[in-house]
Amino acid sequence: MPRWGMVIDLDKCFACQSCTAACRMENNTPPAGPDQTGRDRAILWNEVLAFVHGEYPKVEVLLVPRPCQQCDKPPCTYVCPVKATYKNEDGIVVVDYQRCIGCRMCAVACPYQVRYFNWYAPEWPAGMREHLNPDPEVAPRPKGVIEKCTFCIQRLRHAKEKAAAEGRPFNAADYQPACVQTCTGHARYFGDLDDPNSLVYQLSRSPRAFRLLEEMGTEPKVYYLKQG
Amino acid sequence: MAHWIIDTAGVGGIIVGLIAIPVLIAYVRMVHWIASAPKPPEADGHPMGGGSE
Amino acid sequence: MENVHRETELERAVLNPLRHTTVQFWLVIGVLSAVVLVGAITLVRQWVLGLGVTGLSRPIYWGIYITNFVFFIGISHAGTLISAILRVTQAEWRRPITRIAEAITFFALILGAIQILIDLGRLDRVLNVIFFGRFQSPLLWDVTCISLYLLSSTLYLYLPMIPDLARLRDRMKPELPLSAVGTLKRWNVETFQHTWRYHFYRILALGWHGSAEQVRRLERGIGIMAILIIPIAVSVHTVVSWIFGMNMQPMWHSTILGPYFVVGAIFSGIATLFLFMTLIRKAWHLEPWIGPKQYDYLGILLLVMSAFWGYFTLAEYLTTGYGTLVHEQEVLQAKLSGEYAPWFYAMVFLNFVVPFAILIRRRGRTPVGTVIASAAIAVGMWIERFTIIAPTLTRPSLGYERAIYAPTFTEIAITAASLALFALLFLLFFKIFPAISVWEVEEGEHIAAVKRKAAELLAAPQM
Amino acid sequence: MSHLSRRNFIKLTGVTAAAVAAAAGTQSLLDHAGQPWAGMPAAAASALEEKRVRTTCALCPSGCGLEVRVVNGRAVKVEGSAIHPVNQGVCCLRGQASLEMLYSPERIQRPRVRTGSKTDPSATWREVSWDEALALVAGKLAELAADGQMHTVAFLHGDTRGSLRSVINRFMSAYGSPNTIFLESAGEHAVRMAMFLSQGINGYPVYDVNNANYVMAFGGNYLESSRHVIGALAALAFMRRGRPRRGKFVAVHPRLSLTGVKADEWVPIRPGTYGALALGMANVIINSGLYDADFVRDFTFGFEDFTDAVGASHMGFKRLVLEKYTLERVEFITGVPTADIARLAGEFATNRPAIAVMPVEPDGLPLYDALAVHALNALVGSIDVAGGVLVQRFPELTPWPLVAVPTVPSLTQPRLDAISDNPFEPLAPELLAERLAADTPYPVNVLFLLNTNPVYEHPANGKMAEALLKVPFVVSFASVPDETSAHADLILPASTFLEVWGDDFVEGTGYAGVSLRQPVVEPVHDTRNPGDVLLALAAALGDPVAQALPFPDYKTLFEHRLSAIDTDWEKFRENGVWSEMVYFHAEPGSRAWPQVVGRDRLQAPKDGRFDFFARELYAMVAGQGDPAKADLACLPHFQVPAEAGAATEYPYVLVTQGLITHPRPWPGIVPTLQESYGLQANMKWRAWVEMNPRAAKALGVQSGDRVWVESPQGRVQAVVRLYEGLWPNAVYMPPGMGHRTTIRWGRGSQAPAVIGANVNQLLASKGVTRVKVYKV
Repeated sequence: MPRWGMVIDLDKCFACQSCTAACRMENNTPPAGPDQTGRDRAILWNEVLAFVHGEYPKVEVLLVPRPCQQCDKPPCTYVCPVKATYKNEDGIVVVDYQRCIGCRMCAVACPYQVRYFNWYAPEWPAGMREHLNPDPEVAPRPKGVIEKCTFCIQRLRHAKEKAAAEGRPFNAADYQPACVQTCTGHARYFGDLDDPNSLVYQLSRSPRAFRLLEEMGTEPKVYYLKQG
Repeated sequence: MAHWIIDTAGVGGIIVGLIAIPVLIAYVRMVHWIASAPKPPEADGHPMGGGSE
Repeated sequence: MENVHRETELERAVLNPLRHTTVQFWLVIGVLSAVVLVGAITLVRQWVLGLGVTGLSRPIYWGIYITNFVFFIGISHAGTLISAILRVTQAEWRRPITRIAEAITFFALILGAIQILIDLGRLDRVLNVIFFGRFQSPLLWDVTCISLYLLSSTLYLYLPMIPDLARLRDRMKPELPLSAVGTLKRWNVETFQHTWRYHFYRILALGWHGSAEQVRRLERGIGIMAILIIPIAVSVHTVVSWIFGMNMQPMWHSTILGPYFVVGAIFSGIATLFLFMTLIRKAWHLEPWIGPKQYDYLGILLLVMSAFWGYFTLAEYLTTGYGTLVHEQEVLQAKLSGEYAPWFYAMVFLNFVVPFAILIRRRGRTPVGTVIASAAIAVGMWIERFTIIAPTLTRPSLGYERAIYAPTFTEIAITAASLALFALLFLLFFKIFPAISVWEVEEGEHIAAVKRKAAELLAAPQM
Repeated sequence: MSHLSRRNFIKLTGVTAAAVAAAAGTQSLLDHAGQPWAGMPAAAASALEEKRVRTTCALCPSGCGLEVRVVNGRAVKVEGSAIHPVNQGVCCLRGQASLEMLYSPERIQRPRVRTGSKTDPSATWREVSWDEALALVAGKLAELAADGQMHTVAFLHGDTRGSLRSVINRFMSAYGSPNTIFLESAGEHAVRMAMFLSQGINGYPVYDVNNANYVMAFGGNYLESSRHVIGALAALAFMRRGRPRRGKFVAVHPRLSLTGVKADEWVPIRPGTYGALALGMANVIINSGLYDADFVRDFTFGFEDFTDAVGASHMGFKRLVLEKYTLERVEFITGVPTADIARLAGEFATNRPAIAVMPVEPDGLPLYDALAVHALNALVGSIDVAGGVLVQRFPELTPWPLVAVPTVPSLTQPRLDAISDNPFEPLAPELLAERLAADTPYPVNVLFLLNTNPVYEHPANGKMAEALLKVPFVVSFASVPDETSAHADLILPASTFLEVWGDDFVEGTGYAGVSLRQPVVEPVHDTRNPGDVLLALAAALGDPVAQALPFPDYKTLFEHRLSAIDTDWEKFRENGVWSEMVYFHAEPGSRAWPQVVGRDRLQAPKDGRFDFFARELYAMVAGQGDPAKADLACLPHFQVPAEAGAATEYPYVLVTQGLITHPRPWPGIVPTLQESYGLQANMKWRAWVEMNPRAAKALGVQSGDRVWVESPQGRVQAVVRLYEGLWPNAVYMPPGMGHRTTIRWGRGSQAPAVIGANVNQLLASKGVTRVKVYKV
């Protein structure tokens, strides 16, 4: 069973936010519009965060794309009272949108703020539903439930089906989330963190590698490589 | 096993039940026990057992 | 020996409100109901549209609904402490106020539970908590403890009421023996031909006949409950705190949180008790029984709890402030000098400065003084809950999102409605049930009388 | 007693139960009413027939290959085409969000004719059939042709892809009008002209970042909105991590834009002084003899002083630079410390191959800035070498059918835009507006507008709108209602690039290639490809226009044009691209060399020499006025740019720079792009004005304040964001905002509304724009 993980090389990431858009188009997160965005309620599973430090002219800006960190020890799943969010058999933290009671405890528990709540029922301006991804895994979420990045599990299913259809064993390389595929700087790597021959395995052990809030011991499966 | 219990949906509900129902029964029985105290002939329903009508 | 039981002063005072209803009373009820209605409407709107109608957002996922939850659960500790602890310690002066305290517990718990339901995004799925409950989640601990506490405090409210219910049953017996009627007339006791009330009380009284054995069993039962309910109450507020404490969030993930919440709970509980017992005392004219003694002793208790609270607060903030943990500091600064500073200092002022200023002197421990102090504390403790929740959520560890939380009308209306409903239920309850545990007070008087006699007898020979 | 306990129990749970019941009721009702996925394709997730179609993006000049996932006839996901040389499988957020354009509720769904008055802002329209619409246009054109007024028909267009531009030109000249006007961005025009004047190549430069060791980008948009941005991103990533030696990337800009953030070094510089910095670096490089002496000696012109054929002596680049651009003076001009200038120059000259990227922001003197920067490339011999500046090659296509166009007098009429006066100056939209409004040189009767929104991009104090009102018949190819089409008389709505056939040239790779645009889905609305429309008009107009464009539709047209390329059509259609895949560098002096230096020269000799001294320019200015001035005019130099507004009244310099979240050709609202618009400022769905905290402090404004930003051109409102990464005397505003929308975007937002503010209302058409900022 592969341990799916991601490595994001900040030296090759140019903060173009293609991942952000690709994620939205792949996972049917609704456009929030000016008002709700202004209230910090936009749902973008894969935002790019900007941290600005320093004073002119010595200014440091750190730009970090932030998907769900897919922790090995996910605090969010520990606190869920109904097991609506859990690590599935592929080790990916997912949400059962039909079971979630909307208590938002997982969102409070997540140190990375990557769990998004449906404050209202999602809306698309007339006609825009047409481009929604028909995969059942990403059917628009009802109001009042939590949703989050799933490493595009629908793509994992497609990859497995494809492999089966072609009568060959499923291979880790067959599967990559939308953000990885679209990354303009080829800065994202995805694969099996347990396979010593995989690129992610090697990169995650690079001296440049770090993880967000590592001290919290949540064991994220998303690694970052320092810039420069 | 322990981990299976804490991490398996539904078990929690069962445990809640395991706690709530016996307690409820216990309480009801206590009430019953009090109510079914033997009534000596002279006591006629006056609260402190004193007085009479 | 009279063959009819004369109605004592106490009985009349306690039972009158159950007989007569003043216009002011209905007025109050009307106002409260109006507030509740408005809240109910906004709540329905919230269910229809979604939680978007609140001021919540990412990352401040919890707001004043949760604050109210903690607050109500907190004041529910009034009953436990006063009647249970004082009963266990056999403090005689407790007798007139135990019933009020227990009633507060009961209704505060119900309101607390409702707050959680209001806060859920999918109320329609709340039963999933039973079907799919995971015991690893602190939320489930709360479900368990609170339901247990609700059961116990209900019984604990009910048991001591049985004899009084029996008494009411007898008072409201539709037809008294003819022989009695005359005597009653003579003693101009109003006879109440309240058939439904009679049956209501008859059923609740469980055919109480007050035999010595039955009284013994009752006292036994009450004794058991009094002891049992104390650990339950402590557990309840501890797990409430653990909803926060079990998250690795700055200034939540701290061992002090459990005891801190319990102390705060008892603290706010006594304050609430003061408010409501003074209310009932005034409205029901119970001054003779609820008097200076209660105010004095209870006032001291309140003072002590205020001191406790102050000590815990100091411990918590000093420990955090002394460290240099980045995320903790962020939150601490938000409270000490950030946008939450006004709240923080108001909290300290209301929970610590005001009570001490008033209650430290005996002259302060009067109905007026204690009510002022208690009102301050009630507000202050609500603010305390709020300043525990909001600053942490607006400053998550990752240090990117910075939310501004401003409750919307919906939240405020529902909060107001909750408080109104609380008062409403409380008042209506005491329209149906006696506000003072008559038999316990009488029992107290008997004991006092006996003591007096004993004293006289001991004193006699020396003369 | 048992019933009693029940009673108790009910009492406890009653409240809860009631609440739950109530809620459960309402909820289940609602879920069925407003079920979010009601009627979405996923409803029948089982029976999905799915295909993937390769096409070419048209949202920026990169022209990436796309692979679109189409399910049940709906385009549901855009991905980069792995086999396309430009983007190699990646896709930027604009491409990703293009589906929101395809299915945008803002789109104009069928041709419409204005019924209300042109001045009336709340325009009223009558929808008409294509036949009616085309007949209307053809009628007008034929009418004008009848009495020789063809020159009074003008065609205004912005960026076009593939053969479309030639189609437009052929259409117009065959019809007999000289007025085909390309509204090119001033910055890109300057770069193109710099390439032409110095290197003799009339085209945009291609930077071979992949193999460069040092890349110095003048201007803040290289990684966001430069011409070949997608290629640039991948190349930079490769330069850093894809090869043994990590190259260095430096960004020079007044603002710490994404480019600056992601660069290894950010060099803050006074707005509009790029040229001076480049010349200062040249000074160091020459002084310290670090330049490529052989290349400069053998393959450049005008480095040293020289005497021309008639014996007049001229100043050379070297003397100019050494005399005029000493470090001290350059520091004084640019604000870049001398130490930094010297260091940067040293690094640049010693880490070859090095590239100096020409700025495309039109602040300062774009042409001379670009010339000065490109001179650096020549100094280090980075012309057409691996890791240097390459020349884009284009495939040989089947020539257009020859037609004998009768030389009608209308063709020789003076052009509206008067660019013939000085071809090296960018077209001045302001001037164009004035001339249109003033009927100079003659009144215009019909005006076509394609891929351009001049009223928005060059409002010129409303002059542009006036000009359009003056023209009796304005035909717009707009896809969504925009500021310009609001003044049109007839709108022939263009389909999005996802619905049409089209061709495109592979650009930014250096080597030649064509890539295919094909319908991914059936047209969502009753819209057409402007190419097809022009062909239909040509047919309707009859000869000679019909002869010039003898094709039934645009698909056959480019099939004919591409027939010269040796690729099998089916394969081409499947791959969506054909390219030579390899770039052949020209050895200096080799037979191929003239292809990369001097190829397109007109006046100047095609001697394969890179002009420090622009002979092309000299040929024009020679003999006019003071020879010293003439020399200077032909050399890269710096002069204080014209400033709109006095520094006393307007203390701040306005800088703007394209964002990657801004799809230039699409004036409509794209929600996903709006939601990721301002990254560092964290501003979404609204315009903001960035200020350095010091400036803000002096003004007493704070982050979040609403302020007026006012220039001599006009004023707009925006929200203040404090940003340390900004030249203290500059303010920054983003482009692409300020469009009006009639759609309610998301809950709680109202319509119609203007989203953000249009920075173009402030920008002067030339030089540096100064603004003042004050609270609302």
